[in-house]
Amino acid sequence: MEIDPLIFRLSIFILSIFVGYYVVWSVTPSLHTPLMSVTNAISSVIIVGAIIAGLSGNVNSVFNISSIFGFLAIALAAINIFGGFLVTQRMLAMYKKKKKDKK
Amino acid sequence: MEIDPLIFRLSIFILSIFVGYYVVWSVTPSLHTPLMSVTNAISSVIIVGAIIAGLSGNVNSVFNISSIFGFLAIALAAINIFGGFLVTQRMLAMYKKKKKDKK
Amino acid sequence: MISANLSAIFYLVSGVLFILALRGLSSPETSRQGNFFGILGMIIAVTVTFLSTGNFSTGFVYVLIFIIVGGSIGAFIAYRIPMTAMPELVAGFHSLVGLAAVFVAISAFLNPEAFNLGYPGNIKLGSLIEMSIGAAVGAITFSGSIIAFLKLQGIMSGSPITFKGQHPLNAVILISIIVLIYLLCSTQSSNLFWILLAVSFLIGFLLIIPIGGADMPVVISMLNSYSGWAAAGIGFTLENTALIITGALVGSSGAILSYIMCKGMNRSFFNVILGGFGATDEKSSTSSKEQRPVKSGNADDAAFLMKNASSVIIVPGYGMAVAQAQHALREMVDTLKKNDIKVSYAIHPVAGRMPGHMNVLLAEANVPYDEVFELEEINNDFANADVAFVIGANDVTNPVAKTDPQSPIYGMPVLDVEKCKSVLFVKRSLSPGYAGIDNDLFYKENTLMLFADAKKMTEDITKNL
Amino acid sequence: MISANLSAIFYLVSGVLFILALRGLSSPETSRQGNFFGILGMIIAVTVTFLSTGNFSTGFVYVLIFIIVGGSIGAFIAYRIPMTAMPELVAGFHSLVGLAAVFVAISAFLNPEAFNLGYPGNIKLGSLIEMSIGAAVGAITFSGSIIAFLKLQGIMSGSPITFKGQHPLNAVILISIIVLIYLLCSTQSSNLFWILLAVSFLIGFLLIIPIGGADMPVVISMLNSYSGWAAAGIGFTLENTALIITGALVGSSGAILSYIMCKGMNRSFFNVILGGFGATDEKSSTSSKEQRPVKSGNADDAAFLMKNASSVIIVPGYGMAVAQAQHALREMVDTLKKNDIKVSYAIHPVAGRMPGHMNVLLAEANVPYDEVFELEEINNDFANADVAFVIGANDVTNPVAKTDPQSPIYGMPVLDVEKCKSVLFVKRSLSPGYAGIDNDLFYKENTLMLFADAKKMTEDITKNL
Ligand SMILES: NC(=O)c1ccc[n+]([C@@H]2O[C@H](COP(=O)([O-])OP(=O)(O)OC[C@H]3O[C@@H](n4cnc5c(N)ncnc54)[C@H](OP(=O)(O)O)[C@@H]3O)[C@@H](O)[C@H]2O)c1
Ligand SMILES: NC(=O)c1ccc[n+]([C@@H]2O[C@H](COP(=O)([O-])OP(=O)(O)OC[C@H]3O[C@@H](n4cnc5c(N)ncnc54)[C@H](OP(=O)(O)O)[C@@H]3O)[C@@H](O)[C@H]2O)c1
Repeated sequence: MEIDPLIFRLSIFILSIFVGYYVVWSVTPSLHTPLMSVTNAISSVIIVGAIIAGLSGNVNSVFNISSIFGFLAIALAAINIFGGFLVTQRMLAMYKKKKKDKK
Repeated sequence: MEIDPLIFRLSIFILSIFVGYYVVWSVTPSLHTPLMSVTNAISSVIIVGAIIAGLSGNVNSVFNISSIFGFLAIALAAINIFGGFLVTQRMLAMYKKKKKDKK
Repeated sequence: MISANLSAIFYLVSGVLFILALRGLSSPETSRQGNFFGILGMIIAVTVTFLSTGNFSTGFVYVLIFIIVGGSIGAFIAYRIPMTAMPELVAGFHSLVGLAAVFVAISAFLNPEAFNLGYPGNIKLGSLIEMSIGAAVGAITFSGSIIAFLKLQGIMSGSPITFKGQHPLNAVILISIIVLIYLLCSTQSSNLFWILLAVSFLIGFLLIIPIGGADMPVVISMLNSYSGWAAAGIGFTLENTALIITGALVGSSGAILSYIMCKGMNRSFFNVILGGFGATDEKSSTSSKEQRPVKSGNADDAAFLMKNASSVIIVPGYGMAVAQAQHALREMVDTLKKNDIKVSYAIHPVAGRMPGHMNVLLAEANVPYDEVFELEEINNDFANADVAFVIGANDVTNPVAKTDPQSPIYGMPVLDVEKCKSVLFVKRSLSPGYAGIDNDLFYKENTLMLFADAKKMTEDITKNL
Repeated sequence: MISANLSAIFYLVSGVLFILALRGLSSPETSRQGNFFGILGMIIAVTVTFLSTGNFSTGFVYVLIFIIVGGSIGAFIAYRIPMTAMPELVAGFHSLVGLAAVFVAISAFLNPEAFNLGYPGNIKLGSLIEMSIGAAVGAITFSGSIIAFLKLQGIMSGSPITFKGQHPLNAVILISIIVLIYLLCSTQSSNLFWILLAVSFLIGFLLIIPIGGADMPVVISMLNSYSGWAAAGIGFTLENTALIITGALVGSSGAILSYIMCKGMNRSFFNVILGGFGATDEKSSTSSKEQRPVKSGNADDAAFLMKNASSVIIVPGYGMAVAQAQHALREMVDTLKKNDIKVSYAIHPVAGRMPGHMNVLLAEANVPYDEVFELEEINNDFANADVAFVIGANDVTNPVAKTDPQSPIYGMPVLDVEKCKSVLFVKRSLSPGYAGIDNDLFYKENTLMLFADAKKMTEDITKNL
């Protein structure tokens, strides 16, 4: 009676699509550019796979053909993560409300 | 490395709460009454458990103390399912747009 | 008999269909299709359950019989219930969901083997926790909804029943429930299970009696939310995705509706739940002020005013539902429209006694939904309208909410009917509405009171038009 | 080393934090907190991965080194990039995500044991399918984004590159990708894997070259969506909840933004993706009509008009971004406000070259976001405003979208600037905008053309105020 974990993942995937649909529609149009840069950053969570790949070498040879691709992927994802979040931060810091000069 | 299915169910539960949050906020206020009756109907999907309970008797005794509670639950849930969906249907059928009499 | 995997997929499908059912309610056009998705989801869930047990013996026949019996009762109620009785109906139905959850939990407790949860006296710990939480919440939902139903039906008095030490008592009972669940899980004793159920029924009862009849809609919605969480709890026990998804949907839905109602009344949720609101203030405030002069008129005066108006806004409220005046109202509006008078309806978020109550009643009377507007959409139009025809509404028009910070409804958004050239008030007396506070509008220059039953008065006006 | 269960819970937490990150963007106030949630989610995901591999050997040091190297490059870019270059930046970053996905897939293919996916030459079927789809989509994302980047940077000409038989060729290649995946999964041959990658890179390239430079934003967003689905595919391979949730979020996000852009331009998604729009029409339409007389003025005239206005609406467009005129514009507006002139900004959904482009630029110039309005919010105000100051915008004001059903932009919502008492147009010539069609507004009575670079002209006007 065990259920294949794939089915659970499928459920998670489908529900996440619903969440994504609603959450993105609720983003205000004036923040669509930050939205693009932040999705960029979060999609680099693929670094998780890259780390596993990078650590796949053994003690004698840290670098083997498979781990090298892992390390490259780590670097690429890291560019995205830092670049994406920081540029988003930079943009968002600029959005200001009118200062209440007149009391 | 097997992951406990409970964690998957928890994920499904949490994502469903997000979906529920968004999907219910997107319901138009004029349909809040049908919303109440339809959530009533769908929450009676608990009939699934009731059916399993009802069928838990063996060939000799369909009715044992546990299956009787199952059968009662089936009847209660069925009232809700039919009642809930039909009354919703009845209400929704009444919502009409203005007829375009004047061309 | 189908495999566990296949049935898991189908349960997922039915969960998704339920999501689509609620999604359909985002507009009246898609709502009927949404309801269809809901029905489809339910059919799939039930069919898959049958197929996955693979048991088509005598038991199966009985299951069908009980479904048919229950279904017939449900269908009968659904076709017979008047639209004005929706609040009671929803409360009644909730109690059934709660009881069904309790029964399923009992059955699982007595015969855990049938659910793959272990053996009597040795149920898997996780399942036992989920099951007892599900049972307790289900029991609270049941007894609470019963009280709500009785209060709404008028079988039980709507006034709050309070006594000294009520809140401490409730707190003690709630704590004892948690202790009971803990003990139950460590001892697996069936006696504790029954005690847990009994105490849960009791607390459901005690929690709701101090709450005034008119606060019942918030309570119903809260119980709706509870019933969702109970269903989700049972869903974890049964490892059933459809139940988990549905439970979360229903849980959120009830919570959001409670929130909307509390916001519409400008009261905190805790203020509502702790109870004692409404009954006492009512008497004190009505007695003192009634001396002030009001202008009152008859159907003829009202008809005259409206005939000379170029635009009329109708503000229906609870009284319209009580008087079942929606059809008469619709006829009156038809006559007005024939005289080329622009008519629209303004619905306050908490007009009537449940969210969307007025919308359903107007829809029942064939009022097209594009003539019906929400508060934010129409509130600016009152200033340009000639006549506001307030029928059985009171609190939702009370300007005190904007002016008097002492008032219990201060800060609640209200319809700006006083900005109209003239205001017609159809109600039977000067007595206040649900919030129990006097309405200054009655004594205004441009207000004309029409003291009568809403239905009777509307019909009379139509005759005079 | 932490257990699989615990890390699964943490991955779920980080998925939820990513949801909250996007949710934060629903308003500028909550957006910074949202970004913080996103960062937190990423930190959790990375930390948990370290802990769950439990490998703190030399490899770990190298991982850190590569993270630091990549991170420094990323941080450097993030601080240096001018806000006007956002479209290119996003395209460039996407190509990196795509390539990273490809590399992870390669690594998993070469060393499946490290990922618990079986053994080289005997990888679990499901994983192999997911992996090859992830790799193919990643490769398409990579090469497609590179082309988009080059076109936006101007390194490659923005005009569509078309040739005979392009669409059939693409179709053949796409089919061959599917066949390759099928063969790969049945033979596990590593040669096929490399061929698959090569062909995917090629098709990404071929799919994007026929699309005009100005359509790149739609393409970027579509590729964003692809990169999400690729991430989700890899997430299934790695059985990682955080990746699956994120992939779905990013996938939906890109798809919705593409949809919004296509709707804002009133073009179908397929029309954009099949390419060939823009380049050719441009020349034909500019040549024929230029004879008609226009009123043109200088900074002095413009300053005079605005000084005597009581309300001014600013309509920025792509030209403002090109000229980097946002700061100069802000100074001009400050001067106007000192003279008690009411100023607001009107942003068309597809003004500029990416969604929200103008908003970011204005925010950069310290324009408070509550002075900036979207099309629906402000379109009715043009009728009551004295001056519309159109700076580097063109298509988004073109009334032909409302009047001429033959026009390629017919049906696209536009800003009703022509309803203002007078319209000022800052641009360098009479040449059309991105859609390549002439703008009738230039020749209207109440239009004054200010031919100059946007920044230069704005500064001159400020001097004259
Ligand atoms: N909708 C919801 O979800 C919800 C939920 C919880 C609480 N509430 C509360 O309910 C109230 C709703 O406001 P409301 O303005 O609709 O109603 P209301 O303020 O309760 O007033 C209803 C009025 O209708 C009159 N009425 C009763 N029967 C009538 C009849 N047969 N013919 C003519 N008039 C009749 C009553 O006056 P007479 O006795 O003088 O005739 C009463 O003043 C608000 O205070 C709201 O906070 C609503
Ligand atoms: N925002 C998006 O997401 C998006 C996505 C895809 C496509 N698009 C398309 O992009 C267009 C955007 O419309 P838009 O009105 O913002 O721009 P536009 O119609 O492309 O017009 C921009 C105008 O700016 C002028 N300009 C260029 N450089 C300038 C400078 N340095 N100083 C002054 N003026 C300058 C150009 O005229 P001169 O050459 O005469 O100076 C040009 O007419 C729409 O057609 C839209 O469909 C937008």
